[in-house]
Amino acid sequence: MTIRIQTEDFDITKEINALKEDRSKQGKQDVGAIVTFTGTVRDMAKKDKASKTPISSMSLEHYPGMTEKELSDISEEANKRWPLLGTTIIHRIGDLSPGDNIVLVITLSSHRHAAFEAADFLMDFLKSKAPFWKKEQPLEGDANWVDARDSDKQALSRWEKQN
Amino acid sequence: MTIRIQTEDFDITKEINALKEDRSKQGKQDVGAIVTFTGTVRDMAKKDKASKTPISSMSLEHYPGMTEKELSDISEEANKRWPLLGTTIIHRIGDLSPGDNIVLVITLSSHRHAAFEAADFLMDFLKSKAPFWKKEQPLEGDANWVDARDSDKQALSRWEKQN
Amino acid sequence: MKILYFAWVREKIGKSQEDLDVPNSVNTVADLITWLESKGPEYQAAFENKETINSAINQTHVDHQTPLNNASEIAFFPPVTGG
Amino acid sequence: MKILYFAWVREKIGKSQEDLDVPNSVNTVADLITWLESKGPEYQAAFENKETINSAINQTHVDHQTPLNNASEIAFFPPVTGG
Repeated sequence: MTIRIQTEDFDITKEINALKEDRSKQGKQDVGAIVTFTGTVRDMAKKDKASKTPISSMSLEHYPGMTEKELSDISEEANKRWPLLGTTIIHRIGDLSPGDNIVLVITLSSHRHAAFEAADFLMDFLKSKAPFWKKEQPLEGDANWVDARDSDKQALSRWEKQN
Repeated sequence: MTIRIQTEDFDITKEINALKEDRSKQGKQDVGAIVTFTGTVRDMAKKDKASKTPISSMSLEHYPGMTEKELSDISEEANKRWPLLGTTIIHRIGDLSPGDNIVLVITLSSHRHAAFEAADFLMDFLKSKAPFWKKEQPLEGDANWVDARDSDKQALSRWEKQN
Repeated sequence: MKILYFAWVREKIGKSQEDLDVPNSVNTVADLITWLESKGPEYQAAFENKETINSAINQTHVDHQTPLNNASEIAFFPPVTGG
Repeated sequence: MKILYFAWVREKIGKSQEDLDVPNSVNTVADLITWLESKGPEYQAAFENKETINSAINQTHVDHQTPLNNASEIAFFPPVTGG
Protein backbone atom coordinates (compact mmCIF):
# COMPACT_ATOMS: atom_id res chain seq x y z
CA MET A 1 0.00 0.00 0.00
CA THR A 2 1.71 3.17 -1.25
CA ILE A 3 0.39 6.60 -0.26
CA ARG A 4 2.22 9.77 -1.21
CA ILE A 5 1.48 13.49 -1.16
CA GLN A 6 3.98 15.35 -3.31
CA THR A 7 4.56 18.49 -5.36
CA GLU A 8 6.46 16.69 -8.15
CA ASP A 9 4.86 14.77 -11.03
CA PHE A 10 4.56 10.97 -11.12
CA ASP A 11 5.24 8.38 -13.83
CA ILE A 12 2.44 5.83 -14.14
CA THR A 13 4.51 3.04 -15.71
CA LYS A 14 7.14 3.41 -12.96
CA GLU A 15 4.52 3.29 -10.22
CA ILE A 16 2.88 0.18 -11.72
CA ASN A 17 6.26 -1.54 -12.00
CA ALA A 18 7.04 -0.75 -8.35
CA LEU A 19 3.77 -2.43 -7.26
CA LYS A 20 4.37 -5.45 -9.50
CA GLU A 21 7.89 -5.76 -8.10
CA ASP A 22 6.61 -5.59 -4.50
CA ARG A 23 4.33 -8.49 -5.31
CA SER A 24 6.87 -10.60 -7.17
CA LYS A 25 9.36 -10.14 -4.30
CA GLN A 26 6.86 -12.12 -2.25
CA GLY A 27 7.36 -14.94 -4.74
CA LYS A 28 3.98 -14.30 -6.38
CA GLN A 29 3.28 -13.72 -10.07
CA ASP A 30 -0.48 -13.66 -9.53
CA VAL A 31 -1.32 -10.15 -10.79
CA GLY A 32 -3.56 -10.40 -13.85
CA ALA A 33 -5.27 -7.00 -13.85
CA ILE A 34 -3.98 -3.47 -13.28
CA VAL A 35 -6.28 -0.45 -13.31
CA THR A 36 -5.04 3.13 -13.06
CA PHE A 37 -6.97 6.35 -12.70
CA THR A 38 -5.25 9.66 -13.38
CA GLY A 39 -6.93 13.00 -12.74
CA THR A 40 -5.61 15.94 -14.76
CA VAL A 41 -6.14 19.73 -14.75
CA ARG A 42 -8.66 20.96 -17.34
CA ASP A 43 -8.27 24.42 -18.83
CA MET A 44 -11.86 25.50 -18.19
CA ALA A 45 -13.44 26.06 -14.79
CA LYS A 46 -17.08 26.24 -13.81
CA LYS A 47 -17.89 29.92 -13.43
CA ASP A 48 -21.46 29.38 -12.31
CA LYS A 49 -24.16 26.85 -13.09
CA ALA A 50 -24.42 27.90 -16.71
CA SER A 51 -21.00 29.05 -17.83
CA LYS A 52 -17.30 28.23 -17.82
CA THR A 53 -14.20 30.37 -17.77
CA PRO A 54 -10.64 29.56 -18.91
CA ILE A 55 -8.11 29.08 -16.14
CA SER A 56 -4.36 29.66 -16.21
CA SER A 57 -3.41 27.63 -13.14
CA MET A 58 -4.65 25.78 -10.08
CA SER A 59 -3.25 25.43 -6.60
CA LEU A 60 -3.89 22.57 -4.21
CA GLU A 61 -3.85 22.80 -0.42
CA HIS A 62 -4.23 19.90 2.01
CA TYR A 63 -4.32 19.02 5.71
CA PRO A 64 -0.96 17.33 6.41
CA GLY A 65 -1.40 14.33 8.68
CA MET A 66 -5.13 13.97 8.19
CA THR A 67 -4.70 13.48 4.43
CA GLU A 68 -2.38 10.50 4.89
CA LYS A 69 -4.68 9.06 7.57
CA GLU A 70 -7.78 9.37 5.35
CA LEU A 71 -6.05 7.89 2.30
CA SER A 72 -4.72 5.02 4.35
CA ASP A 73 -8.23 4.36 5.78
CA ILE A 74 -9.70 4.42 2.24
CA SER A 75 -7.06 1.96 1.01
CA GLU A 76 -7.64 -0.39 3.92
CA GLU A 77 -11.37 -0.34 3.26
CA ALA A 78 -10.78 -1.18 -0.44
CA ASN A 79 -8.51 -4.06 0.59
CA LYS A 80 -11.28 -5.40 2.82
CA ARG A 81 -13.85 -5.25 0.03
CA TRP A 82 -11.81 -6.65 -2.88
CA PRO A 83 -8.99 -9.20 -3.22
CA LEU A 84 -6.32 -6.62 -4.10
CA LEU A 85 -2.64 -7.41 -4.62
CA GLY A 86 -1.41 -3.82 -4.36
CA THR A 87 -2.70 -0.22 -4.27
CA THR A 88 -1.08 3.16 -4.84
CA ILE A 89 -2.52 6.59 -4.21
CA ILE A 90 -0.45 9.64 -5.13
CA HIS A 91 -1.87 13.16 -4.87
CA ARG A 92 -0.03 16.29 -5.91
CA ILE A 93 -0.19 19.59 -4.02
CA GLY A 94 1.00 23.11 -4.86
CA ASP A 95 0.71 24.92 -8.18
CA LEU A 96 -0.44 23.04 -11.29
CA SER A 97 -1.19 24.04 -14.90
CA PRO A 98 -3.82 22.78 -17.37
CA GLY A 99 -2.81 19.32 -18.60
CA ASP A 100 -0.85 18.51 -15.42
CA ASN A 101 -1.47 15.34 -13.44
CA ILE A 102 -3.26 15.81 -10.10
CA VAL A 103 -3.92 12.35 -8.70
CA LEU A 104 -3.04 8.73 -9.44
CA VAL A 105 -4.79 5.63 -8.14
CA ILE A 106 -3.54 2.14 -9.03
CA THR A 107 -5.13 -1.19 -8.12
CA LEU A 108 -3.69 -4.66 -8.76
CA SER A 109 -5.74 -7.83 -8.64
CA SER A 110 -5.89 -11.30 -10.18
CA HIS A 111 -9.07 -10.46 -12.10
CA ARG A 112 -10.26 -7.32 -13.77
CA HIS A 113 -13.59 -6.59 -12.08
CA ALA A 114 -12.02 -6.32 -8.62
CA ALA A 115 -9.35 -3.95 -9.96
CA PHE A 116 -11.91 -1.76 -11.79
CA GLU A 117 -14.34 -1.56 -8.89
CA ALA A 118 -11.66 -0.88 -6.29
CA ALA A 119 -10.12 1.97 -8.33
CA ASP A 120 -13.58 3.50 -8.88
CA PHE A 121 -14.30 3.16 -5.14
CA LEU A 122 -10.95 4.69 -4.11
CA MET A 123 -11.58 7.73 -6.32
CA ASP A 124 -15.14 8.23 -5.05
CA PHE A 125 -13.94 8.12 -1.44
CA LEU A 126 -10.89 10.27 -2.08
CA LYS A 127 -13.10 12.91 -3.74
CA SER A 128 -15.44 13.11 -0.74
CA LYS A 129 -13.20 12.38 2.25
CA ALA A 130 -9.57 13.31 1.62
CA PRO A 131 -8.85 16.87 2.84
CA PHE A 132 -7.65 18.59 -0.34
CA TRP A 133 -8.88 21.93 -1.66
CA LYS A 134 -8.45 23.36 -5.14
CA LYS A 135 -8.16 27.04 -5.98
CA GLU A 136 -8.43 28.02 -9.62
CA GLN A 137 -6.85 31.12 -11.16
CA PRO A 138 -8.93 32.34 -14.14
CA LEU A 139 -7.15 34.04 -17.02
CA GLU A 140 -8.85 37.23 -15.85
CA GLY A 141 -9.92 38.17 -12.34
CA ASP A 142 -9.43 36.72 -8.86
CA ALA A 143 -8.67 33.12 -7.94
CA ASN A 144 -11.65 31.06 -6.75
CA TRP A 145 -11.94 28.11 -4.42
CA VAL A 146 -13.58 25.25 -6.31
CA ASP A 147 -17.03 24.25 -5.07
CA ALA A 148 -17.68 20.66 -4.05
CA ARG A 149 -19.91 18.76 -6.49
CA ASP A 150 -23.18 17.15 -5.49
CA SER A 151 -22.41 14.38 -7.98
CA ASP A 152 -19.42 13.35 -5.86
CA LYS A 153 -21.63 12.86 -2.81
CA GLN A 154 -24.06 10.86 -4.90
CA ALA A 155 -21.20 8.74 -6.23
CA LEU A 156 -20.28 7.82 -2.66
CA SER A 157 -23.76 6.54 -1.90
CA ARG A 158 -23.32 3.83 -4.57
CA TRP A 159 -20.80 2.12 -2.26
CA GLU A 160 -22.59 2.75 1.00
CA LYS A 161 -25.65 0.89 -0.22
CA GLN A 162 -23.54 -2.22 -0.73
CA ASN A 163 -22.85 -2.61 2.98
CA MET B 1 -8.75 6.07 -31.63
CA THR B 2 -5.59 3.97 -31.52
CA ILE B 3 -5.74 0.21 -32.17
CA ARG B 4 -2.60 -1.90 -32.39
CA ILE B 5 -1.78 -5.61 -32.45
CA GLN B 6 1.90 -6.14 -31.76
CA THR B 7 4.47 -8.59 -30.43
CA GLU B 8 6.51 -5.95 -28.57
CA ASP B 9 5.69 -4.55 -25.13
CA PHE B 10 4.00 -1.18 -24.57
CA ASP B 11 4.71 1.73 -22.20
CA ILE B 12 1.55 2.98 -20.47
CA THR B 13 2.83 6.49 -19.70
CA LYS B 14 3.94 6.93 -23.32
CA GLU B 15 0.58 5.76 -24.67
CA ILE B 16 -1.32 8.11 -22.32
CA ASN B 17 0.87 11.02 -23.36
CA ALA B 18 0.26 10.27 -27.05
CA LEU B 19 -3.52 10.43 -26.48
CA LYS B 20 -3.26 13.65 -24.42
CA GLU B 21 -1.09 15.18 -27.16
CA ASP B 22 -3.60 14.19 -29.87
CA ARG B 23 -6.25 16.02 -27.90
CA SER B 24 -4.20 19.12 -27.10
CA LYS B 25 -3.21 19.40 -30.80
CA GLN B 26 -6.91 20.07 -31.39
CA GLY B 27 -6.53 23.08 -29.10
CA LYS B 28 -8.35 21.33 -26.26
CA GLN B 29 -7.11 20.84 -22.69
CA ASP B 30 -10.38 19.28 -21.59
CA VAL B 31 -9.15 15.86 -20.44
CA GLY B 32 -9.79 15.48 -16.71
CA ALA B 33 -9.87 11.69 -16.29
CA ILE B 34 -7.68 8.92 -17.67
CA VAL B 35 -8.36 5.26 -16.95
CA THR B 36 -6.06 2.43 -18.03
CA PHE B 37 -6.54 -1.30 -17.82
CA THR B 38 -3.55 -3.60 -18.25
CA GLY B 39 -3.90 -7.36 -18.41
CA THR B 40 -0.80 -9.36 -17.41
CA VAL B 41 0.23 -13.02 -17.54
CA ARG B 42 -0.21 -14.91 -14.24
CA ASP B 43 2.09 -17.79 -13.37
CA MET B 44 -0.71 -20.21 -12.52
CA ALA B 45 -3.23 -21.65 -14.97
CA LYS B 46 -6.55 -23.33 -14.32
CA LYS B 47 -5.95 -27.07 -14.66
CA ASP B 48 -9.56 -28.06 -14.12
CA LYS B 49 -12.44 -26.71 -12.03
CA ALA B 50 -10.69 -27.46 -8.75
CA SER B 51 -6.96 -27.06 -9.30
CA LYS B 52 -4.27 -24.87 -10.79
CA THR B 53 -0.91 -25.63 -12.33
CA PRO B 54 2.17 -23.39 -12.73
CA ILE B 55 2.88 -22.20 -16.27
CA SER B 56 6.18 -21.28 -17.86
CA SER B 57 4.86 -19.34 -20.85
CA MET B 58 1.83 -18.41 -22.90
CA SER B 59 1.34 -17.88 -26.62
CA LEU B 60 -1.30 -15.72 -28.23
CA GLU B 61 -2.81 -16.27 -31.68
CA HIS B 62 -5.30 -13.98 -33.42
CA TYR B 63 -7.29 -13.54 -36.62
CA PRO B 64 -5.51 -10.77 -38.54
CA GLY B 65 -8.01 -8.41 -40.15
CA MET B 66 -10.98 -9.48 -38.07
CA THR B 67 -9.21 -8.52 -34.82
CA GLU B 68 -8.66 -4.93 -35.97
CA LYS B 69 -12.26 -4.76 -37.24
CA GLU B 70 -13.72 -6.04 -33.96
CA LEU B 71 -11.57 -3.72 -31.83
CA SER B 72 -12.51 -0.78 -33.97
CA ASP B 73 -16.23 -1.67 -33.70
CA ILE B 74 -15.89 -1.98 -29.91
CA SER B 75 -14.17 1.43 -29.71
CA GLU B 76 -16.81 3.08 -31.86
CA GLU B 77 -19.56 1.66 -29.67
CA ALA B 78 -17.81 2.98 -26.53
CA ASN B 79 -17.52 6.41 -28.15
CA LYS B 80 -21.25 6.36 -28.85
CA ARG B 81 -22.12 5.47 -25.27
CA TRP B 82 -19.74 7.82 -23.39
CA PRO B 83 -18.28 11.29 -24.08
CA LEU B 84 -14.73 10.05 -24.64
CA LEU B 85 -11.80 12.25 -25.68
CA GLY B 86 -9.53 9.41 -26.78
CA THR B 87 -9.20 5.63 -26.62
CA THR B 88 -6.33 3.21 -27.12
CA ILE B 89 -6.44 -0.57 -27.38
CA ILE B 90 -3.16 -2.46 -27.72
CA HIS B 91 -3.07 -6.27 -27.66
CA ARG B 92 0.12 -8.32 -27.79
CA ILE B 93 0.47 -11.58 -29.72
CA GLY B 94 3.18 -14.27 -29.79
CA ASP B 95 5.06 -15.71 -26.83
CA LEU B 96 4.71 -14.17 -23.38
CA SER B 97 6.03 -15.02 -19.90
CA PRO B 98 4.45 -14.66 -16.44
CA GLY B 99 4.45 -10.98 -15.45
CA ASP B 100 4.38 -9.78 -19.07
CA ASN B 101 1.78 -7.31 -20.31
CA ILE B 102 -0.93 -8.76 -22.60
CA VAL B 103 -3.40 -5.98 -23.26
CA LEU B 104 -3.79 -2.24 -22.66
CA VAL B 105 -6.98 -0.20 -22.79
CA ILE B 106 -6.95 3.57 -22.20
CA THR B 107 -9.92 5.91 -22.04
CA LEU B 108 -9.83 9.71 -21.75
CA SER B 109 -12.79 11.80 -20.70
CA SER B 110 -13.59 15.06 -18.91
CA HIS B 111 -15.04 13.23 -15.92
CA ARG B 112 -14.08 10.01 -14.18
CA HIS B 113 -17.23 7.91 -14.35
CA ALA B 114 -17.33 7.95 -18.17
CA ALA B 115 -13.65 6.95 -18.33
CA PHE B 116 -14.10 4.12 -15.79
CA GLU B 117 -17.25 2.72 -17.37
CA ALA B 118 -15.91 2.89 -20.92
CA ALA B 119 -12.66 1.08 -20.01
CA ASP B 120 -14.65 -1.61 -18.17
CA PHE B 121 -16.98 -1.93 -21.19
CA LEU B 122 -14.09 -2.13 -23.69
CA MET B 123 -12.46 -4.95 -21.72
CA ASP B 124 -15.72 -6.91 -21.38
CA PHE B 125 -16.33 -6.67 -25.13
CA LEU B 126 -12.73 -7.39 -26.06
CA LYS B 127 -12.80 -10.52 -23.85
CA SER B 128 -15.92 -11.89 -25.55
CA LYS B 129 -15.64 -10.63 -29.14
CA ALA B 130 -12.04 -10.01 -30.21
CA PRO B 131 -10.59 -13.10 -31.94
CA PHE B 132 -7.58 -13.90 -29.75
CA TRP B 133 -6.72 -17.33 -28.33
CA LYS B 134 -4.32 -18.13 -25.53
CA LYS B 135 -2.32 -21.32 -25.21
CA GLU B 136 -0.58 -21.99 -21.91
CA GLN B 137 2.58 -24.06 -21.48
CA PRO B 138 2.61 -25.71 -18.02
CA LEU B 139 5.99 -26.32 -16.35
CA GLU B 140 5.32 -30.01 -16.95
CA GLY B 141 3.30 -31.61 -19.73
CA ASP B 142 1.67 -30.43 -22.94
CA ALA B 143 0.50 -26.91 -23.76
CA ASN B 144 -3.26 -26.29 -23.38
CA TRP B 145 -5.63 -23.92 -25.09
CA VAL B 146 -7.28 -21.74 -22.44
CA ASP B 147 -11.02 -22.31 -22.00
CA ALA B 148 -13.39 -19.37 -22.32
CA ARG B 149 -14.90 -18.27 -19.02
CA ASP B 150 -18.64 -18.17 -18.39
CA SER B 151 -18.03 -15.11 -16.21
CA ASP B 152 -16.90 -13.19 -19.29
CA LYS B 153 -20.19 -13.88 -21.07
CA GLN B 154 -22.07 -12.80 -17.96
CA ALA B 155 -19.98 -9.62 -17.78
CA LEU B 156 -21.11 -8.74 -21.30
CA SER B 157 -24.77 -9.00 -20.39
CA ARG B 158 -24.33 -6.10 -17.95
CA TRP B 159 -23.93 -3.77 -20.93
CA GLU B 160 -26.54 -5.34 -23.16
CA LYS B 161 -29.25 -4.67 -20.59
CA GLN B 162 -28.49 -0.96 -20.76
CA ASN B 163 -29.62 -0.68 -24.36
CA MET C 1 -14.30 -20.06 -50.84
CA LYS C 2 -11.45 -19.30 -48.42
CA ILE C 3 -11.86 -21.16 -45.14
CA LEU C 4 -9.75 -20.26 -42.10
CA TYR C 5 -9.19 -22.23 -38.88
CA PHE C 6 -7.79 -20.93 -35.60
CA ALA C 7 -6.45 -22.28 -32.29
CA TRP C 8 -7.41 -25.91 -31.58
CA VAL C 9 -9.72 -26.05 -34.62
CA ARG C 10 -6.64 -25.32 -36.73
CA GLU C 11 -4.58 -27.88 -34.85
CA LYS C 12 -7.18 -30.64 -35.19
CA ILE C 13 -7.71 -30.03 -38.92
CA GLY C 14 -3.97 -29.67 -39.40
CA LYS C 15 -4.03 -26.54 -41.53
CA SER C 16 -4.68 -22.84 -40.99
CA GLN C 17 -6.55 -22.19 -44.23
CA GLU C 18 -7.68 -23.72 -47.50
CA ASP C 19 -9.54 -22.74 -50.68
CA LEU C 20 -12.46 -25.05 -51.40
CA ASP C 21 -15.12 -25.27 -54.10
CA VAL C 22 -18.22 -25.71 -52.01
CA PRO C 23 -21.22 -27.45 -53.71
CA ASN C 24 -24.37 -25.42 -54.36
CA SER C 25 -26.34 -27.54 -51.88
CA VAL C 26 -24.34 -25.96 -49.03
CA ASN C 27 -26.47 -22.98 -47.96
CA THR C 28 -25.65 -22.17 -44.34
CA VAL C 29 -22.68 -22.28 -41.99
CA ALA C 30 -24.19 -25.45 -40.47
CA ASP C 31 -24.38 -27.02 -43.97
CA LEU C 32 -20.73 -26.16 -44.53
CA ILE C 33 -19.72 -27.84 -41.25
CA THR C 34 -21.62 -31.01 -42.24
CA TRP C 35 -19.97 -30.99 -45.67
CA LEU C 36 -16.49 -30.48 -44.13
CA GLU C 37 -17.09 -33.40 -41.75
CA SER C 38 -17.62 -35.64 -44.79
CA LYS C 39 -14.08 -34.84 -45.90
CA GLY C 40 -12.33 -36.85 -43.19
CA PRO C 41 -11.82 -37.73 -39.52
CA GLU C 42 -9.68 -34.64 -38.80
CA TYR C 43 -12.70 -32.46 -39.63
CA GLN C 44 -15.00 -34.72 -37.60
CA ALA C 45 -12.65 -34.31 -34.63
CA ALA C 46 -12.54 -30.52 -35.02
CA PHE C 47 -16.32 -30.18 -35.22
CA GLU C 48 -17.12 -32.86 -32.63
CA ASN C 49 -18.83 -30.32 -30.35
CA LYS C 50 -20.32 -28.07 -33.02
CA GLU C 51 -22.18 -25.87 -30.56
CA THR C 52 -18.85 -24.64 -29.10
CA ILE C 53 -17.38 -23.66 -32.48
CA ASN C 54 -17.66 -19.99 -33.37
CA SER C 55 -17.90 -18.85 -36.97
CA ALA C 56 -17.31 -15.62 -38.88
CA ILE C 57 -18.30 -14.68 -42.41
CA ASN C 58 -16.13 -12.01 -44.01
CA GLN C 59 -14.65 -11.31 -40.55
CA THR C 60 -17.98 -10.77 -38.77
CA HIS C 61 -19.30 -13.09 -36.05
CA VAL C 62 -22.29 -15.14 -37.30
CA ASP C 63 -24.29 -18.05 -35.92
CA HIS C 64 -24.51 -21.44 -37.63
CA GLN C 65 -27.92 -20.69 -39.18
CA THR C 66 -26.51 -17.82 -41.25
CA PRO C 67 -26.65 -18.30 -45.05
CA LEU C 68 -23.25 -18.22 -46.76
CA ASN C 69 -24.52 -16.21 -49.74
CA ASN C 70 -21.48 -15.05 -51.65
CA ALA C 71 -19.12 -15.12 -48.68
CA SER C 72 -15.51 -14.95 -49.80
CA GLU C 73 -14.03 -15.79 -46.40
CA ILE C 74 -15.38 -17.96 -43.62
CA ALA C 75 -13.57 -18.80 -40.38
CA PHE C 76 -14.06 -21.39 -37.63
CA PHE C 77 -12.56 -21.04 -34.15
CA PRO C 78 -13.10 -21.81 -30.45
CA PRO C 79 -14.62 -19.21 -28.10
CA VAL C 80 -12.16 -16.31 -27.86
CA THR C 81 -9.84 -16.03 -24.84
CA GLY C 82 -7.84 -12.83 -25.33
CA GLY C 83 -7.48 -9.87 -23.00
CA MET D 1 -6.53 23.49 22.07
CA LYS D 2 -4.95 23.72 18.64
CA ILE D 3 -7.40 24.97 16.02
CA LEU D 4 -6.62 24.68 12.30
CA TYR D 5 -8.29 26.43 9.35
CA PHE D 6 -8.04 25.47 5.67
CA ALA D 7 -8.89 26.92 2.26
CA TRP D 8 -11.39 29.81 2.36
CA VAL D 9 -12.04 29.32 6.09
CA ARG D 10 -8.33 30.02 6.61
CA GLU D 11 -8.45 33.04 4.28
CA LYS D 12 -11.50 34.56 5.96
CA ILE D 13 -10.11 34.13 9.49
CA GLY D 14 -6.70 35.32 8.31
CA LYS D 15 -4.63 32.59 9.95
CA SER D 16 -3.97 28.92 9.39
CA GLN D 17 -3.85 27.91 13.05
CA GLU D 18 -3.99 29.15 16.62
CA ASP D 19 -3.77 27.82 20.17
CA LEU D 20 -6.74 28.86 22.27
CA ASP D 21 -7.86 28.29 25.84
CA VAL D 22 -11.45 27.27 25.33
CA PRO D 23 -13.86 27.84 28.29
CA ASN D 24 -15.34 24.78 30.02
CA SER D 25 -18.83 25.75 28.84
CA VAL D 26 -17.80 24.82 25.27
CA ASN D 27 -18.82 21.17 24.94
CA THR D 28 -19.39 20.42 21.27
CA VAL D 29 -18.02 21.47 17.89
CA ALA D 30 -21.13 23.64 17.46
CA ASP D 31 -20.40 25.33 20.82
CA LEU D 32 -16.85 26.01 19.69
CA ILE D 33 -18.07 27.64 16.47
CA THR D 34 -20.44 29.89 18.47
CA TRP D 35 -17.63 30.82 20.85
CA LEU D 36 -15.25 31.58 17.96
CA GLU D 37 -17.88 33.80 16.33
CA SER D 38 -17.92 35.93 19.49
CA LYS D 39 -14.22 36.67 18.91
CA GLY D 40 -14.71 38.95 15.91
CA PRO D 41 -16.20 39.66 12.48
CA GLU D 42 -13.55 37.57 10.64
CA TYR D 43 -14.82 34.47 12.48
CA GLN D 44 -18.43 35.47 11.83
CA ALA D 45 -17.63 35.73 8.12
CA ALA D 46 -15.89 32.33 8.06
CA PHE D 47 -18.77 30.58 9.82
CA GLU D 48 -21.58 32.49 8.09
CA ASN D 49 -22.93 29.29 6.52
CA LYS D 50 -22.14 26.90 9.34
CA GLU D 51 -23.85 23.94 7.72
CA THR D 52 -21.30 24.00 4.89
CA ILE D 53 -18.27 23.97 7.20
CA ASN D 54 -16.69 20.55 7.79
CA SER D 55 -14.90 19.75 11.03
CA ALA D 56 -12.35 17.19 12.18
CA ILE D 57 -11.27 16.26 15.70
CA ASN D 58 -7.78 14.80 15.96
CA GLN D 59 -7.78 14.40 12.15
CA THR D 60 -11.05 12.48 11.94
CA HIS D 61 -14.19 13.85 10.25
CA VAL D 62 -16.89 14.67 12.84
CA ASP D 63 -20.26 16.42 12.73
CA HIS D 64 -21.03 19.59 14.68
CA GLN D 65 -22.84 17.72 17.45
CA THR D 66 -19.70 15.83 18.44
CA PRO D 67 -18.37 16.57 21.98
CA LEU D 68 -14.84 17.97 22.07
CA ASN D 69 -13.82 15.91 25.14
CA ASN D 70 -10.07 16.21 25.41
CA ALA D 71 -9.45 16.92 21.72
CA SER D 72 -5.96 18.26 21.19
CA GLU D 73 -6.53 19.31 17.56
CA ILE D 74 -9.67 20.52 15.84
CA ALA D 75 -9.90 21.69 12.23
CA PHE D 76 -12.47 23.64 10.21
CA PHE D 77 -12.61 23.57 6.42
CA PRO D 78 -14.93 23.75 3.39
CA PRO D 79 -16.14 20.54 1.68
CA VAL D 80 -13.11 18.83 0.14
CA THR D 81 -12.40 19.21 -3.58
CA GLY D 82 -9.32 17.10 -4.32
CA GLY D 83 -8.88 14.31 -6.85
